[in-house]
Amino acid sequence: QQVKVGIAAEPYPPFTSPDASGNWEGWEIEFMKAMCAEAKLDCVVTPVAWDGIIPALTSKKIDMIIGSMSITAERLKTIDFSDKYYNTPTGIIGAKGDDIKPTPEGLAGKTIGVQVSTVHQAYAMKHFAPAGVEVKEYQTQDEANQDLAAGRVDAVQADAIALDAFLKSDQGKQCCDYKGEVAEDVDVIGPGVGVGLRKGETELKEKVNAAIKAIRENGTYDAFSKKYFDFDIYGG
Amino acid sequence: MLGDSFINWSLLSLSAPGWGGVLLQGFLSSIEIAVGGYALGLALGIGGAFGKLYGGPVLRDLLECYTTVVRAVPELVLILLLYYAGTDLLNQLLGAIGVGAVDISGLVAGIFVIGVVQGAYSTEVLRGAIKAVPAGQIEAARAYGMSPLLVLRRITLPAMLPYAIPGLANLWLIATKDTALLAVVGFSELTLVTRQAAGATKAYLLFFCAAGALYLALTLVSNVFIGMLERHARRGFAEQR
Amino acid sequence: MTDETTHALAYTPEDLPRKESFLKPHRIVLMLLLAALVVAVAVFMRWDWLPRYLPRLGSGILVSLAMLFSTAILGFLLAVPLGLAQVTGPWFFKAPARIFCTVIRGTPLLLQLWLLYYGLGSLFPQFPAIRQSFLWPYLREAWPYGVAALTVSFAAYEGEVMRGAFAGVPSGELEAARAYGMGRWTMFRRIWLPRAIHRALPTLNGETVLQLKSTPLVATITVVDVYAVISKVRQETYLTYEPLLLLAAIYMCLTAILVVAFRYFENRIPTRGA
Amino acid sequence: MLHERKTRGTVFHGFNERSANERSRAPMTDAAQAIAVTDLHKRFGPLEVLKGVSLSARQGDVIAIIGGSGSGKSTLLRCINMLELPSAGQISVHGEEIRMKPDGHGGLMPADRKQVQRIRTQLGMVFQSFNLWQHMTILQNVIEAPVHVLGKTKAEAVETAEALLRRVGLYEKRDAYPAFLSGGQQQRAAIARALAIQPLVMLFDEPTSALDPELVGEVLSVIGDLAREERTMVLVTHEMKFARDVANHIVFLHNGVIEEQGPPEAIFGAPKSERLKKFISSIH
Amino acid sequence: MLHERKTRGTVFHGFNERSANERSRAPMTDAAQAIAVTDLHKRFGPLEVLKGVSLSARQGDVIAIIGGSGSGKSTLLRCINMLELPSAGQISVHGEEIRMKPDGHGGLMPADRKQVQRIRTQLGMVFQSFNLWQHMTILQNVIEAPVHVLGKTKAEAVETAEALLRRVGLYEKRDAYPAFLSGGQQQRAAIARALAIQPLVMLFDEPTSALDPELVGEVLSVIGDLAREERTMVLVTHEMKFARDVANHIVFLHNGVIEEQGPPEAIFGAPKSERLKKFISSIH
Ligand SMILES: Nc1ncnc2c1ncn2[C@@H]1O[C@H](COP(=O)(O)OP(=O)(O)OP(=O)(O)O)[C@@H](O)[C@H]1O
Ligand SMILES: Nc1ncnc2c1ncn2[C@@H]1O[C@H](COP(=O)(O)OP(=O)(O)OP(=O)(O)O)[C@@H](O)[C@H]1O
Ligand SMILES: [Mg+2]
Ligand SMILES: [Mg+2]
Repeated sequence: QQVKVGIAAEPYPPFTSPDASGNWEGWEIEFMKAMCAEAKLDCVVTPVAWDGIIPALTSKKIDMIIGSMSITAERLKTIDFSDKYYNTPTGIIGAKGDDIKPTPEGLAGKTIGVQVSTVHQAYAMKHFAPAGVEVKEYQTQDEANQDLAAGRVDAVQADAIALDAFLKSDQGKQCCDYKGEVAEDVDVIGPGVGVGLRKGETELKEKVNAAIKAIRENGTYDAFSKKYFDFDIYGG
Repeated sequence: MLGDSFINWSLLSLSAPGWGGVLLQGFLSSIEIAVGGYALGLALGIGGAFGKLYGGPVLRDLLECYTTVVRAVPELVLILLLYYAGTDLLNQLLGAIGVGAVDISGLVAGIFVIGVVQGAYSTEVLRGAIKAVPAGQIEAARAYGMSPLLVLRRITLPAMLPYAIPGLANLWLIATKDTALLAVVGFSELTLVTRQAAGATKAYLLFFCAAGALYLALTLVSNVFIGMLERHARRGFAEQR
Repeated sequence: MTDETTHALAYTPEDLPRKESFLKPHRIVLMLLLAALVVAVAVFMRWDWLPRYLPRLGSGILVSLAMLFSTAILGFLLAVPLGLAQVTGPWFFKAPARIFCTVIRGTPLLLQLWLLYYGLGSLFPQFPAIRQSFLWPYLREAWPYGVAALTVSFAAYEGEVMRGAFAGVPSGELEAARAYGMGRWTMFRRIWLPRAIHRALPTLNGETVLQLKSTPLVATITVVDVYAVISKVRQETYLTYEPLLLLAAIYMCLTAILVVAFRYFENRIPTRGA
Repeated sequence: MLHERKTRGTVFHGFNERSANERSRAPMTDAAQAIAVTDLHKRFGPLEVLKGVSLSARQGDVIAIIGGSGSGKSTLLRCINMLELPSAGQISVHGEEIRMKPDGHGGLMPADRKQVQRIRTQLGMVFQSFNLWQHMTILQNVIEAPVHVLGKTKAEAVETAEALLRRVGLYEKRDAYPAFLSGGQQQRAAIARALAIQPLVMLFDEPTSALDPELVGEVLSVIGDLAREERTMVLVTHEMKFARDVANHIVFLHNGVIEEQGPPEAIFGAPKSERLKKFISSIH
Repeated sequence: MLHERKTRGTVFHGFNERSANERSRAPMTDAAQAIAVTDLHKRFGPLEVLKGVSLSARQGDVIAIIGGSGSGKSTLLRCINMLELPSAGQISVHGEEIRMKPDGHGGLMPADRKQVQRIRTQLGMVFQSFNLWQHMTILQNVIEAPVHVLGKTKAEAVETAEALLRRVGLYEKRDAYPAFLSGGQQQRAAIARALAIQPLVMLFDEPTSALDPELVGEVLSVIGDLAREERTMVLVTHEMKFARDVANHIVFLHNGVIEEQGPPEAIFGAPKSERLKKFISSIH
């Protein structure tokens, strides 16, 4: 059975990014391979525009989403999720030397960049926007980072790991640093990242859940995670 | 930093770590879609033009709606609409006929989307060209006993070519450039891979300029062929314009 | 692009239906069917989100229109010298103008837009001089890049039109101007330029509608136009079809308004025989 | 005949009354009757352009139709080969009547398209504006109908075509495209094209009125030659002197009715109707 | 004069020899000399179109230039107001010589643009193809040069313009755009436009040859009126009868030289040169 796995068509290191020969690589790609091997699914990577990834799933252009998509109540209204396969904190970065705190008060009067249709956007809209923070939305995480480097936003809120990857790049090293984690809000940020699935496809969902469980247990998960992270990405 | 983003030509080399190969791959799929979409559009356009000129009133009105919508709504919106809704509808339609939902690949979807948009444009171009054929030429053909089909094949189609070619040539150039809009739906054509490459290497200027050069080269090469074609089609018309 | 192609790409005043033509029987049936379709869409699809987004949609439309008019006007102002340079300029004006038009018309607008915003825009902050200058607050925004890209694109396409218009002014009319003792500047100001614009007017309709059709691209560089608002609706509601249908309807209305306005102006400035 | 002129359906049997004509003519038989039009009516919407015209031409006749602008001359000619569909009336060519049926809007339409197409190959129409096919060379224009309508072989058609082109003095131009020819040359090519289908009757609709005055002569001389060969022809023309020279019968159309007709000497020498008198004086 | 015709540089002093003319004329003074062209040559590349033409017109003269196609009539007229730059020769208008200097390619160019512009305002040119400015109404066309070249006030210009338009019978059409007028109306508007600069001399280049035959009359009658008012005019025309009626001097140009000239009666009644005889017979 062939399964088209939708990933965001934009670089999102270290989870998914294209290499110079056009292949996709990253932690999530390895996760997908391991999971699909375990579940005996014939998975094909299908890049899709991030902002249209849920419509792509519902209109059957793809069969599942492995795109660092957090499980949220809002999304659950439209699609289904497997169990979580990783969970990381949400952080904020800003220009070096800028006095920015990851709190509504610390950001007041500033502009913050987030990727659209992410929990970070939802979080920023809920907590920061009312405090007088201008929230600027980007199609891709990369663009948000780019505009931070270009000085067009003051801060970027995103997954701490994705931000870390940016801060380690040449550009990130020069311009910006980590300003800290935002306060917890499980309602918005959710319990973690899961595989997005169409509603009603319980058979597939069970296969995926079983596979995630299996690779967690047989050590495959930890084996490929070590290549990327020196901490436990699965979270608590 | 400035120097890097400008001068690091090795980023363009054809094999990894250079991104040249990926760029060319994207360029190829752009051309594939442009060719496919253009051909589909031409087929739709020929049908549409004849439907609009000689069809029944209902067909004419439906075609009018088609061309009106396409010409009044931005390509970007149409592409989104067709990419999500259109292929979905197509699938359901095929399902209803009993063929069963087919697996629409990105390439096919891209061709379909560009083709439907181009179809409306070429309908208008061809309709204008057919109307530009002097009525007397067709009347003369009828007066010598040609059947309608023969008139079409021997007179109308070849006589309209000189009028249609400039418009059709422009449509081809537009088709090549419209493929860039597929980047917005995440289709890996030249513009999207350019952006991926730029995002991965941060060499934005270099890659965007490289892609621009590729598009421009395609346009210029096309122009050469168009010029040859036009001269050939206009051989009987040289003095008139 | 020739006039005919522009016409094939953009809905223009000639396409407006005539009033009496609606009354044919098959049209009434078709219109009833259409009405039924609209009702079905309204009833069976989800539109509960609409009221929440209305204010944002309104401002999005305004942004789109502002983009359209500012870039069309600026682009036209640029197009005049571009066209003129190509017709009469010395080679050091002619060649750059030609190259400019060819390059802009030969590459996708989306690419130009991204090149300006992400490419050029990311260079600016590296110069402290720019960062400190009064321009910086504008360069930080997205819309100047959108305006620049759309203006340049309009100028290139309309520049070709103006080139044709300048070249196509009958030489006899210019000769008449000379014959009555006009100097070069008077002739340009009083005869050549207005006559060329007069000739270019009919094409302007189509080009403007095409420009409207290009504006949603600015949404990809974070300008919040109507397209961006609808994208947001799609992302927040996870609806596939409804927002896009509404968007298409909005653009059709905008086009219709433009076209009707143009027809009004066309009737006031006769361009027959132009 | 004169009394008939006042009725709407003017009938003309040219051969019955013509006697003073230089050309001797066999008594009428159906086969000799090249064209017969009976009580032809043609309406364009509210405008009745032909109000019952009857006309017949025997083999060898050269009939010139004259009349003021808008009198319906072109319409009459175009009805004969069904480029305009008549509203009422009959048309026969070479004794064969074109079958027509009501079109449901108060007019007629051909009952059998194939018949119309066949009959059209017996009528060689030459248009005012030449209407040469611009995308074909002169030779291609001339062989087009013989090859694709009459089904001749290309070699055969080329042979005939070249003979015809030689005859109209255009052999050297056979490979040129029409746009590169003068108006007079184009019209001569159009005549060759019409002759190529070996028509029973040639129809000319003001063949010289789109030409510059200098070029009129060359075309008229070609038509004059055809007339002298006793080729059956119906021609609409404004060239009165020419009509007088080549036609053996003149038909004066006015307001959709045949006002007067007869041999050229009678029409130009001794016009009876006031309108014809006025028309003739206005022309000179 | 006849002997001079054979030399390349034909000289014409119309006023010296004309005596049989109906119009009485004052003896020549410089001020009365409206136009003087001396030994004018014009080459287009290898083609020498004017081979030394001399011509002068006194105030009140109406000179008609006739000749075959390509004989250089238009070129001569266009050289007079420097729309074509002569290759050699002198031109003076109202006694003032247009200063020219070599252009470095074997031809001449104006030494002083301003002088040329000023002199042009003394010459009212009417073109074959009207050349009305299509983006202006008729009235705007007429006031354009007075306001923007002569610097009159708009009110003043409008007043004169309306009088002129009334005179050519176009007052009602003053707010129409040229494209909506018939050819004859357009040409009359063009005449009004030329008159509006109150020129010393009117120049007409085949003012009626782009018109349909029906429209020629209305334009000729306007020009005829001007001639009867003794307005100085130089006109190129193919309308021989008209030339004969209105001109007091006829110049026959052939192959870039003045073959023959004289009062209309002499030229049309008793042509001397073979070529003129042939030309006149070909026209009638
Ligand atoms: N297709 C048409 N639709 C409507 N009216 C038409 C059509 N064709 C011709 N008419 C009208 O029919 C009348 C006769 O036209 P027709 O062309 O037969 O005149 P004609 O005698 O050939 O005149 P001319 O000498 O100007 O060619 C005219 O009033 C014309 O306007
Ligand atoms: N701009 C030009 N360049 C080259 N040759 C020209 C130009 N203008 C005119 N000629 C040539 O000069 C010759 C005379 O032209 P001109 O227009 O003066 O003739 P004309 O007497 O006015 O003829 P017509 O009666 O046809 O108007 C012609 O052979 C023409 O081809
Ligand atoms: Mg006619
Ligand atoms: Mg001339």
